[in-house]
Amino acid sequence: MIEISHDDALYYLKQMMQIRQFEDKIMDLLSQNIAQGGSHLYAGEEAIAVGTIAAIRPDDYIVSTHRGHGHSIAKGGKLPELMAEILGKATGVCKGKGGSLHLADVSTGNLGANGIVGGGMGIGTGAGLSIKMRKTDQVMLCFFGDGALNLGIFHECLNMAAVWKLPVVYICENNLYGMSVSVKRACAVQDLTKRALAYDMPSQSVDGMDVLAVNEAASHWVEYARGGKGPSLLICNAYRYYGHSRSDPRNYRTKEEEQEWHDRDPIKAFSQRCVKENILSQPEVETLEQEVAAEIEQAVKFAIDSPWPQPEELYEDVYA
Amino acid sequence: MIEISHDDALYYLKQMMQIRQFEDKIMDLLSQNIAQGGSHLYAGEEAIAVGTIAAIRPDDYIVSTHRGHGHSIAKGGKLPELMAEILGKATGVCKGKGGSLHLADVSTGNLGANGIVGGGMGIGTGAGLSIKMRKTDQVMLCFFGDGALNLGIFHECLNMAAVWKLPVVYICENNLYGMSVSVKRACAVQDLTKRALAYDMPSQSVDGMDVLAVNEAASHWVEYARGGKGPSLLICNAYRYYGHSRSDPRNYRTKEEEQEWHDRDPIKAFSQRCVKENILSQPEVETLEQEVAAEIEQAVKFAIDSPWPQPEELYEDVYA
Amino acid sequence: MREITYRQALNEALAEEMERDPTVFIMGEDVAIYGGAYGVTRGLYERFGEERVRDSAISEVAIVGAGLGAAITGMRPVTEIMYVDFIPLCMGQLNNQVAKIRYMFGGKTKVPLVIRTEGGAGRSLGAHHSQSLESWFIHIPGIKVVMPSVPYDAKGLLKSSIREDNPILFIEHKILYNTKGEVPEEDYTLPIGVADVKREGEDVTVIAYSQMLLFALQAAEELGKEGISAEVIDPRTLLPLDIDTITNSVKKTNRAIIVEEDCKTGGTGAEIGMQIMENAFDYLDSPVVRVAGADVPMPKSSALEELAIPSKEGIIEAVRKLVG
Amino acid sequence: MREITYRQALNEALAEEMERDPTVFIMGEDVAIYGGAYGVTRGLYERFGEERVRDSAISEVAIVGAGLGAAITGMRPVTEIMYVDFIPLCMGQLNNQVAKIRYMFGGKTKVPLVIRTEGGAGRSLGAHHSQSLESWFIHIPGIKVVMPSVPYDAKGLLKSSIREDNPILFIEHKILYNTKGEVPEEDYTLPIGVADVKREGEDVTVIAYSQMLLFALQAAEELGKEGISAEVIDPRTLLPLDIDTITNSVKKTNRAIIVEEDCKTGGTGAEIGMQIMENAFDYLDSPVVRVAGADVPMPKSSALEELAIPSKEGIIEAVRKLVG
Ligand SMILES: Cc1ncc(C[n+]2csc(CCOP(=O)(O)OP(=O)(O)O)c2C)c(N)n1
Ligand SMILES: Cc1ncc(C[n+]2csc(CCOP(=O)(O)OP(=O)(O)O)c2C)c(N)n1
Ligand SMILES: [Mg+2]
Ligand SMILES: [Mg+2]
Repeated sequence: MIEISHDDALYYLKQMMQIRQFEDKIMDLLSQNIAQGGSHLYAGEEAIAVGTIAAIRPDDYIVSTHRGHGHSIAKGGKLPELMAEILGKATGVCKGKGGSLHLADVSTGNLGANGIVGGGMGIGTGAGLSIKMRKTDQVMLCFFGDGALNLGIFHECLNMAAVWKLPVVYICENNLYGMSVSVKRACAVQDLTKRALAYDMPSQSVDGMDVLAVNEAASHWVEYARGGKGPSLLICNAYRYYGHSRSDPRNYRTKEEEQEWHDRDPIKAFSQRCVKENILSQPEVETLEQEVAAEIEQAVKFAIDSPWPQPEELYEDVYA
Repeated sequence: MIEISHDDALYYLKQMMQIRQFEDKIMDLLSQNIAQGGSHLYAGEEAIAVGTIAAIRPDDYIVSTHRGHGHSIAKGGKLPELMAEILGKATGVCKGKGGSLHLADVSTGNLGANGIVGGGMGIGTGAGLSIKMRKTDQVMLCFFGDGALNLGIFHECLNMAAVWKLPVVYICENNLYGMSVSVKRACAVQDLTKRALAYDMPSQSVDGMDVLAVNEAASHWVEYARGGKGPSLLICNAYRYYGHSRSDPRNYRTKEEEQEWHDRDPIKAFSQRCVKENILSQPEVETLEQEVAAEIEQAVKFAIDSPWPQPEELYEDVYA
Repeated sequence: MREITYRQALNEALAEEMERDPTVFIMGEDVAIYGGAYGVTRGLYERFGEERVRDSAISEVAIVGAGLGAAITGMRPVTEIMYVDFIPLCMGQLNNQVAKIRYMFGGKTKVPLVIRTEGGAGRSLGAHHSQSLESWFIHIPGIKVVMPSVPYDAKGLLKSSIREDNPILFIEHKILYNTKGEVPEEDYTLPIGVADVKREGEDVTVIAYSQMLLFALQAAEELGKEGISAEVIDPRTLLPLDIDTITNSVKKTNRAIIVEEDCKTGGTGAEIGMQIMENAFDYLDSPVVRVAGADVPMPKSSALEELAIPSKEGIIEAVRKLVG
Repeated sequence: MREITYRQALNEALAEEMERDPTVFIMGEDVAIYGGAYGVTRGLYERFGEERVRDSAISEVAIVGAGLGAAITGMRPVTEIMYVDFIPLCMGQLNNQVAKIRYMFGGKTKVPLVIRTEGGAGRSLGAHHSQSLESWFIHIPGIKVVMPSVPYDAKGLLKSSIREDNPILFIEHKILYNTKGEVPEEDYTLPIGVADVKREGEDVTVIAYSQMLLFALQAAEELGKEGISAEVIDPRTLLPLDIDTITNSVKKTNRAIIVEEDCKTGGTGAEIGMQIMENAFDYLDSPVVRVAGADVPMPKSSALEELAIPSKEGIIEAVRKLVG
């Protein structure tokens, strides 16, 4: 038995579908060369963004990663603006200057994706400090991958947050690999929660394919932070379906491993469960899927029809 | 009862006295403006350098810190050359180009002091990698302070060393403060051995005022590394007698705290113990003290009488 | 007017701005109880408390990174990196995040962040505590680089920097802290990006900033006695550079010398010299001259250190050669 | 002669040097199983094994730091930093340790360390994967900076770099990996610090390196049709810079244009231009011209990216204006 209202279930499912379809479409656009540059796809990890961000308020912050489409959508970004940004159009949420790697939307409390692994952890920590000094009860969700666990910035930031008891939930999206290098070969501990022991920080590991489990865990640590108890480290275990980039031969992992994770697909699992437990009906799920598809089509159309930035924009926005 | 031979006791005591007197002399020279620039003094922490370095062989490596006089002397550096270096003379071990902050002597396996906190940790880790790849059974002792525990480089290096099982003993000289900021206010854990949990690395904390305790612990981890079992983190707890620099008002610590540590002076404690247990005689200790004083006088004389580097040396040794 | 030190001038700027604006706070290593390695923040912890004057761990990356995060969420952090030599440790945050975030976000955020640091040689501290790295920073669009040489400028420019909505790298000089100069008691600010003609002259334009300005003025004084009239310009801000003031002077004197403490190759003098060539080529009687630091890591030995950076004598010699 | 890609040329250089010298090894992110983000190390892991081709964690500081430690204790590491944009994360190690250790030690060690990286724009990757930061690096005495533009140079210079006893920052360009050129089958090396006249000409000297060399050659080709004869020089090594070759050319053509992909202000062109002024002022008919990257973070949008760096057309226009 799962405890979730009809509306929440619909909301979670819709967001996960939006993310999945948004990205499938990007894959298309990349192959057609309508989208340029790289794009790190989030497919397989949707339950993490949706489950964690559902645990916070609109006025709370997040800071995202190089794999940031899911976070941006879950935090309330508008699909047309996000898609336009990915195509580098003037109507994009960052006016075409950021792109997939730098999707940011301060108006939704999204302090940005980041092309540098771990690059946003300082921003996340500083936003936590700012919240504390401004004496609001906001919370910051700071996302990063398992690969970022081995960067110096992780260490400096978690230490600072722990010493100053900042309201930050550090969320590690563990998809077993940093590009081609497995956690096994990159990280000296295999139980990633152990990293928190170095800061006397509480930590928990959760099934990142299960949106409800993620939400439950995130809610706990969000309230912990909001209550002034300090930071925490939440490890969400999931899998990246696509290769790291389009040219990735994925020879560092096996087809069997990929299949195992696909079998546990977060969207399929959640929708089947909701149907089975009569929270949603099968037709409802199907309608939702179609609605989302239409939304995505609209977003793509908006993006493609949008104008390119004007030449003079090159020099705008360097300084305030 | 302590188990130590007469010769070893004499050797330890002599090195500790050399370090103490060497530095007292530097303090003098600084006040007289014969020595220029800063100098971070090691007084109070002698048992760490002497105890750990006595646990390794001459062909083993060390990498030191901004507080490196003790390590250089214990690793077999020649006092006149070291003193000349501190005065910036051409006869210095680095030809006057390094000074106190960069005392290095590759011929003794001392890969250098460092003006950057944590700056030598990469060198230490890389020397460990080199040992492993060259398949020798050398060991690297990598020194750093409690302040360096919060730097990114600490994290990246310990992780790398743990993953690759490098023969490095990471030695944290915990003197309770990084400049004015106490471990309490800077570091999220107070039991510093916990930092090693993040790398599944063994760790131990030891009384850094007790040269024999330090030596015993260091010997254990050195053999562990030499035996191919990988890195370890050894925390040595001691106290810096002087201020961080000459202008330091030391208002971040109390006179009482200072007194408590002075009362446990590593040199006094060890010599008294040796005399009490009939390993050394009081006259022996006194003679040693005088011998060392004479050595230091000679080193100072050598340094003062030495020529300055010639102008053309400015441009030498930038490239090989 | 009263005279105070460069250190005091900076300290007053910080205190006044903290008083004026509750979102201003200080964060760095040893800035609170200790009052800063060079004493610039002395007394502020006692006055404003530990929330607003924060001692951090030795974590340069987190200091700058957290400064950025705080700056884009409603605060005005003044962070301190103890020596400019440690900025390389946080260049990732400075260059990739602090400088670029506004542009990458399509202009949808402001970054009111000050990073105070100090640099330069002269205390025989060796290669890790004596660098001048400003030429790296002028190559980072998105930040501004301020390097005051006298107490008056130091105070006025630090106050402006704290009020700026752009990231400022504010670089002091270890040798200047004890120098004195006139500073008014009243509140004032100075515009960022405006050079100052520190001495007027006819025969040659000498451009110098930070410690080098003092050397240049001393040199100009002596040259004056020989009948050589040097105009001495302090850019004060290196990015943006007030090239107009410099060019106007060169159009008058037809000769320019740049005095810079940093290593010559790839240094700030190259950019200034190149801009002079681009803007005043036809006025130049001879090539712009660089009197610059040696292309070596700073040696510890004072005997070598003094040869590694420009001296008053070196400037005089260069001017004589150029004018003669 | 056979033609191979820039990527293959680099790959061969690595393989041959690893074969020749057992102390050479490779360390970096995704260099082993994956074969490098841009495929330069493909096949080496299979051939030389995991001891000598080491995948590391994402730890740029440790990669460079450990490279240094290994280099001074008997190994010849070739480390890879995936993008030059990540070098800022390890600038502390590069600038403070790698470059200075030999000097600080009074010359008592050698540092046979290569840091391979790649940079530049052209793939619409945005501000964190498109930078050109070479001007910072030429300001670091103690390292050498190599930036080859064609496969022949890439192979010969990488082999020399691996045999050098000084630290080398070897910067490739993402757009060049698939370009082809003649490369002999036999073992050869090229001297570091020697420029190459890629095309002879009379009317103007165009200095360009890395991707910009290709643009400059294309521009020269078109200009040739209009009767403008451009001499195109590739410095290949930016530090040390072979200024003599450049100066000799300028003495002949009396005009110089520098094409650089990096941001103009504080860029490499400033140093080259300044050195031309210092060495050939009397030969210059007009100021040295910089055709340079815009002073902005690299925008993602391809519509803006192509405006942010020099183009063939931009070079042609600048030459016409200068010569006309
Ligand atoms: C500092 C830095 N190093 C390397 C890279 C190149 N890179 C981009 S994504 C990536 C893997 C990141 O792994 P992880 O943190 O686990 O995130 P994931 O991609 O698995 O979501 C790497 C190495 C980078 N962008 N930044
Ligand atoms: C990266 C860096 N940050 C700051 C400094 C300035 N600094 C020099 S020593 C020191 C304190 C170091 O503390 P710790 O590591 O505990 O060593 P201790 O001085 O106590 O021996 C500081 C902050 C530095 N040299 N390098
Ligand atoms: Mg991952
Ligand atoms: Mg300490």
